Amino acid sequence: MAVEKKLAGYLCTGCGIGERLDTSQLVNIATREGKFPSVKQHAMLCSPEGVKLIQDDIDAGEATHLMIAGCSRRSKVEAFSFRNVAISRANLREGVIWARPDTPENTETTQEMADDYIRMACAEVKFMTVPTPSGEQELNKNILVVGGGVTGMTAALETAAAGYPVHLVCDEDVLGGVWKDLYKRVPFRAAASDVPNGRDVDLPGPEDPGIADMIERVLANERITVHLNAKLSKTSGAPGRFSADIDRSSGPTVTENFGAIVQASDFKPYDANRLPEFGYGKTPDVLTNFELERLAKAANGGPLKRPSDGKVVESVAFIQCAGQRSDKEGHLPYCSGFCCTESIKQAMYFREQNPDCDTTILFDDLRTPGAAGEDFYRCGQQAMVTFTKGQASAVVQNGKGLKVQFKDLILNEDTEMDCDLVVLATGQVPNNGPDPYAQLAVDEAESEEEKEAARQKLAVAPPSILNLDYRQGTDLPQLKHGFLDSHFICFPYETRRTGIYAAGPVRRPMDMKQAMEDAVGAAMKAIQAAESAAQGAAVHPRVGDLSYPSFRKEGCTQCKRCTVECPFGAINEDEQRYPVFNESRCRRCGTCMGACPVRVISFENYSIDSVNQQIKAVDIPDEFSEKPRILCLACENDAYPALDMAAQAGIETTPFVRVVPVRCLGSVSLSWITDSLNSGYDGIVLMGCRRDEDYQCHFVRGSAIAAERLSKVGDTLTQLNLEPERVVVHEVAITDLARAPRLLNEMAEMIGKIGMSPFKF
Amino acid sequence: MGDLNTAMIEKYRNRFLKEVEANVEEGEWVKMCMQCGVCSGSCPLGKFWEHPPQEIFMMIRAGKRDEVLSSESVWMCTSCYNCIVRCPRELPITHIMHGLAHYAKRLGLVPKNQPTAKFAQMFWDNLMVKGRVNELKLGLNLYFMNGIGDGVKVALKNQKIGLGMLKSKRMNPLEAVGGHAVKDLKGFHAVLKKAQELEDKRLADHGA
Amino acid sequence: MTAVVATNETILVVGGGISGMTAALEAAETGKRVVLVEKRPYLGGRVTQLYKYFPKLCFPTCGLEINQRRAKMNPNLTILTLAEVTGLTGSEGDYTATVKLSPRYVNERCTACGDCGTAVEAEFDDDYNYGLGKRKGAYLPYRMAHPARYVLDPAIIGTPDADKAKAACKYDAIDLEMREETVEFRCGAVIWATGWKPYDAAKIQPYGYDRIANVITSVEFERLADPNGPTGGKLVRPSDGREAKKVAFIQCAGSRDRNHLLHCSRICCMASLKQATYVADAFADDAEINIYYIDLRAIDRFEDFYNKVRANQNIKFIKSKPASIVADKDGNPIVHGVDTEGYNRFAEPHDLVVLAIGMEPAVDKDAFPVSIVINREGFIEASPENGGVFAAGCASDALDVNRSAQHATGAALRAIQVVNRVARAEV
Amino acid sequence: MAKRQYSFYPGCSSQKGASSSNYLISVQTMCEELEVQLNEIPDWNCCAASIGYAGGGELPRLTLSARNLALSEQHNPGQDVVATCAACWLSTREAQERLHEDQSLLAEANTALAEAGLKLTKEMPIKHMAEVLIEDIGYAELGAKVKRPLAGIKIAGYVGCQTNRPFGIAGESFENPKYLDQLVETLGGDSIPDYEKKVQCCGGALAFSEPEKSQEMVKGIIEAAYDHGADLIVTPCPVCQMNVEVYQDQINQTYGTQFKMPVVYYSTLMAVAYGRSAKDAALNGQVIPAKKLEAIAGK
Repeated sequence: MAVEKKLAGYLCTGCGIGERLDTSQLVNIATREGKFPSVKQHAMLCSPEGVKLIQDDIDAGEATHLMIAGCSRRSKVEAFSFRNVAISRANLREGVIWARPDTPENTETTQEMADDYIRMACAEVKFMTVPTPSGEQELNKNILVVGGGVTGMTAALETAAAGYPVHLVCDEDVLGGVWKDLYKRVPFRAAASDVPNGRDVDLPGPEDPGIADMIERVLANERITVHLNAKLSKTSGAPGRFSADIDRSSGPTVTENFGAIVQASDFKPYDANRLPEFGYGKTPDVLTNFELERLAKAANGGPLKRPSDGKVVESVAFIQCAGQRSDKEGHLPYCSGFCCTESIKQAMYFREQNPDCDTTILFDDLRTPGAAGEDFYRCGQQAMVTFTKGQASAVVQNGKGLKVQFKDLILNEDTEMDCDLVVLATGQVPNNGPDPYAQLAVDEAESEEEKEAARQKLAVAPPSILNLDYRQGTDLPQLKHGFLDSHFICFPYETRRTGIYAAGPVRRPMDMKQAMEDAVGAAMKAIQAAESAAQGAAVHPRVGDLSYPSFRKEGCTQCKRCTVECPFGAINEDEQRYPVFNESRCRRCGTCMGACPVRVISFENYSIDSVNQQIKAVDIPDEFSEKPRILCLACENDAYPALDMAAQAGIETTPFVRVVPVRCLGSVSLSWITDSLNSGYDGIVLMGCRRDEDYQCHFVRGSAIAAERLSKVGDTLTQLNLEPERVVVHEVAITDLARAPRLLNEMAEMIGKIGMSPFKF
Repeated sequence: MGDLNTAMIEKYRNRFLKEVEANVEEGEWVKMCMQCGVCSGSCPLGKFWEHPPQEIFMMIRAGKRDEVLSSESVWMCTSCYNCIVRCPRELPITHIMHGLAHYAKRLGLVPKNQPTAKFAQMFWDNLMVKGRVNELKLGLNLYFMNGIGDGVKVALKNQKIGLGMLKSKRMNPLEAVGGHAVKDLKGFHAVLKKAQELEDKRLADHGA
Repeated sequence: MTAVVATNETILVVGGGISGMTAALEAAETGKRVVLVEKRPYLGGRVTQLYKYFPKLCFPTCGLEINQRRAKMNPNLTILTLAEVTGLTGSEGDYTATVKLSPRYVNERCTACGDCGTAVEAEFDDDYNYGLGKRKGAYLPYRMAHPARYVLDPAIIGTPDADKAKAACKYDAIDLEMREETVEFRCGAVIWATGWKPYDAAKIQPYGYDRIANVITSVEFERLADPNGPTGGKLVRPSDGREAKKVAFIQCAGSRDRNHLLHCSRICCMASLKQATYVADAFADDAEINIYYIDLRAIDRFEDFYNKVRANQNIKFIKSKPASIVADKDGNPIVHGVDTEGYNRFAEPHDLVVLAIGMEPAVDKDAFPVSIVINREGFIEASPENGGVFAAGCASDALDVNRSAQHATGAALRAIQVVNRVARAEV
Repeated sequence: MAKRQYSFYPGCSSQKGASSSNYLISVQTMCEELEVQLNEIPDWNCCAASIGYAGGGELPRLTLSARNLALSEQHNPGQDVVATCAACWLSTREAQERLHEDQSLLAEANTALAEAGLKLTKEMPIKHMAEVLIEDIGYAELGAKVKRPLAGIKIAGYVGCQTNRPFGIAGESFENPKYLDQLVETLGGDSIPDYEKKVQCCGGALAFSEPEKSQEMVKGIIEAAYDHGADLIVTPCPVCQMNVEVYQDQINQTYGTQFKMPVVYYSTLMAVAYGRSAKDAALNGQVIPAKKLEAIAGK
């Protein structure tokens, strides 16, 4: 919208700003240098009176671009969030007066700091426009759920219950998935409040799995369309406008549009053939926990018989962690989390129908967490299930029966036990498609060897589940051991493909109850993503952000850096290999902007210019002034708050630094670095989030990508005959209150040693 | 009672936990142990045990029948109740230990010359005579429980104690003859005889 | 007088910890009106008192910064602090909530400049630091507190300190006339996210928490480790300020115990693994760490972290529930017990003992405002009988932060289902 | 103030000429002063303590206590049962609990009791004398009776096991009971609240069968008392009193110590503090004389 820019400045003199700074000089700078027609001062700008002052100007059409000087952009957000105007905030409180000691000898440098922040804020806001939604989406309430198991069915039912239509795609001919063979399930509840804490009586025991009933409810629900024997052959688009081709063995492929997607493809049972030491495959009397469930279902409460000869089982051994919690080749390194309670339940099957049956569970750590879990452990003990802390080494044939060799860890002896049947508590293998970056590795490989290695990896990769028509691969990126994101403790549903949420054992191993709870959360996020897309608003972490990236086509060299580096695979390429941004897939981190070598990508309110102008606005004293200038580009999520709180804690920061918050270090354009060096900055400190495998970057790869780019900046410096140590990148956490300022102070000291930049005018 | 022992072996085969469950006082608690070891660490005589309670419970589950029943350990309990009040599963460990000891004795599996086993038996026999404990006789028996020779040594060793008790009128030589008793001795014996019969019957029912 | 605009399409969230915040934000960001009621003067609950999260060893304030920004920017969300739900009547789709608001004595004009804090003299035990430190009578609960407004301790009201505070404030933000008030408003669904409290360690008599200065709880240890905590992040022992290099962690302190809490509190194993790294990081090879456990419950993907910690030679794992702790003459707690793997007795002196304290649900099961299914341990069970009331996080079971946020996200949908039904009924 | 009445179970060791006869004497003195009337259960029998288990099976052992309770029910109806001996108290109270928890056991016990025309029906509170003092009477009243405060006497309160676990005194902890210390203070003496051996086991009945093991523990109990500068040890339990007092010579021989630590009953302390004679306080019953108490009693 091409409304005329009306610049308006507001200076708060409260919280000591008035006392510590020469405010009339600040006003002069804004008006003379910043060309702001007016700068209004107020003793308490965040007060209702102050806010009204600003709002009145806006309402009067006197202000479309606001420069608010006072406290940090993190403070008084509620007061200063005015609608439909562009706002920049000069951080004079946390950024200047709180960060500097109140002593005469510091007055001058402190004032200079404030002057510059005014200049920067004035410059920034001029290059901002008010973001408006692209109008690309309309509300599409359809939700696609992939996976017909308990997780998928739960996601479908819960989504429908909220009034949203669902398409449920199930690759089998019946619903129920991997848990449909359950005879009974582990109780969902702990003992009721009226159960006395006595001799462990009346504890909840194994209960009906409720899956048949769930299938009925799904089939009967008019908001749910079920596609059996179906697969996704192509999924394209973005939140609010996903398009999925659903291949069905019965009938033609149907194409449906969706607002968002839930992937609930559950898990595959671990292949016990990898456990010859336990005699699996050698005798039918060694079963997995999954196979035993079928046996029990078939017996349906009757005596459980030994597969080999039909003898009623009088003794059974359960081997926990079979092929799990082990670094052996072909074993699962993790704990599948559900097997302890599962084995207790199955041992109780035997006890229930034959009180004389010896049931022994060989475990290392018995993992039955929570209230229901611990109750169920005692329930199993009450049923006289024997728990032995032991490590099984082998299962061998012994006449008609079996012999389990194990080390009893309590009695500290190698021993053995005879039994009719052995059950291996095997684990869950997540049922996911190929890791997109395995695929990308092939395309991106620089050497032939690399390419080959990548091909090998891809060759063993499972078939795709989503078949995403994305530049960055067909499926959701994987985190570890084949499980999907999220890697964030606080944000469990974060995935790196916007609007596609993972639920259940595809995220981490879990039991049925957890999978069902997880499905509800994923459904919540899917609904939210569809609603946000309709507003043209970003989802986590920049929730509600209406800005989105656009590019100057004429300037674009089709280099593909943006499409390759986008941490969320949001950007596709059109037939001429120009980027297609799919803004509802975009998380607004700006990594594409930082990637672009020709600076053609920008957001309405965050661009190469909006930052570059701040950098240029800073007054650079001459070489002999002994007043170096340090530019700090700080991640707004962690480093910037850390600096704010350091100031709040009274920790001193060098007066020579000028801090510019960035959405993510990934958005940092190398041009900012070179331009600032050319314009005479003496040092540059970049502060981003942790980027290793335990990354803290809220945009997943942004910080890592930035570090990669900047690893090459050293060459640029040497070309300019500048010392490489003038530019440094640090990982800074939000808790680094003492460290963050120290890093800036150290840069100042270092400049003191190596001298000022020669590039001053 | 060796035959009872064989009967029990017959009946329960290697299912020692079940045998304990059915025949040992409070034995039904053994299965609830989660092997945390708090009892073993709490026992004042712990360091003298070959097998502390929690280990005994594991041995029971592991079917180590003879090792448990013929173990000195089950006779190490001082009844201090530390284990009971600390057990996170509230197992009556003191009573289970007593129960195991008693059961071992019934099956005739007590190790030779187990002093506590002997003393505990003496104590019972002593009180059974007159319904009240005759400390003097009990003491004397105790001294001589390992034969005259031993007994004299112990007696001499404890002479000073005896004198001290005598002087403080806390030991009465006359107890050797007569001594305290319940008046209705006949009734007392009848009651206890009956109780023993019922007890034997209960065990026989399990043993059969 | 506080007025709360709400209808039977509004969602009430009780408790502003990580679960309540998550539920409230997810619902609000889906376009629902939400009222969030928090007992403390600030949001974030117990996670604000944690130094790091397991297994990533990342910092709670990091996610909190984002959640607070979400909260600041969302017009659908009304936050009431120092507020407690005292009554709830009605049924699914049409509840009326009564909320008691305790006076903060500081109004919205507060800029958190800190002048009042400097002005007052009285000091109090800092409950944010579990009493390990002191705070002023006018205080910001902690540096990142949201709302970023000071609080006056009720104890200074009517004392000269209160007037000092008022006089010191340039912004007329201190209102000594504030009184407790009660507000009533409608809501269609309720999310109960009242979280948990640490079990009273003094009740675990054999461990002598009430007698031995150098026996502390895991939540207290978390404050010690925090650079912004009472010791500036130094791991020192309470009795004499000496560095705690040899530290014992005792698992199931109050959990899995019929004398205390029957349930397994789930988080304690992982918390101790995490806290073991605090000691290992602080003292490198001088660190000696013993973890006494019954079952090490590093469930599912946590196994990776368990392995990482186990690889450290200075961290030992002993399968034992220690019998007792006694202090020697120098105040060193000596842990007595038996290593059950092969039966080895020990009497191990330490500089400090940390009790991995159990999680007690904060749900008041005897006085819950509406009829609801609560289990023996005091957690709320999901049930149709609960109508439009849904538990989130540790009100439902002993959960870690990740599972709490996960569970709370689901709870938000359950609440949305109710208010959407209401909305559909009304169109 | 009305007399308090209790159905009294003295137990074997407190009989005339038995190992804790001095306990009974001092208790009687104490009760006179406190106007507590003890009605002895007529014809009571031994409880088998916690060492009868080898010979006596579950039912015979329980029946012993059942007989005492039945007699109490018959002759002292409606009266709380009180015992001075920890073992007597514990066995009797446990027996009652077990019999009423398991009705088949109760039935069998009654079948046995029927042989002597007895029957057990009621459940009565079964108290240790310490409970009577602290819960029924209370420190205030106990203190009010003090005529000769035990000034300047440092006393280690040794609670031991069975008065303390598994039942103990209401409101006290198993690990650190404070009532003996409070009682000492109430009587004007100096207590040792952080006496770390206050609940250490003395070996109980194993003092007879496993003397070495028992005496090693007793040594610790006395040593700690000396470390805290105790003049004497006070205890509520005959077994504790006996084990800790009478083996000191042997311990000295074994370990080369010079122990001569008097070990008295709380009732002895009280009798003295209430101004009664050494004889009434049964100070002559000490194997190791409590000189400081004799001094006060002699005034």
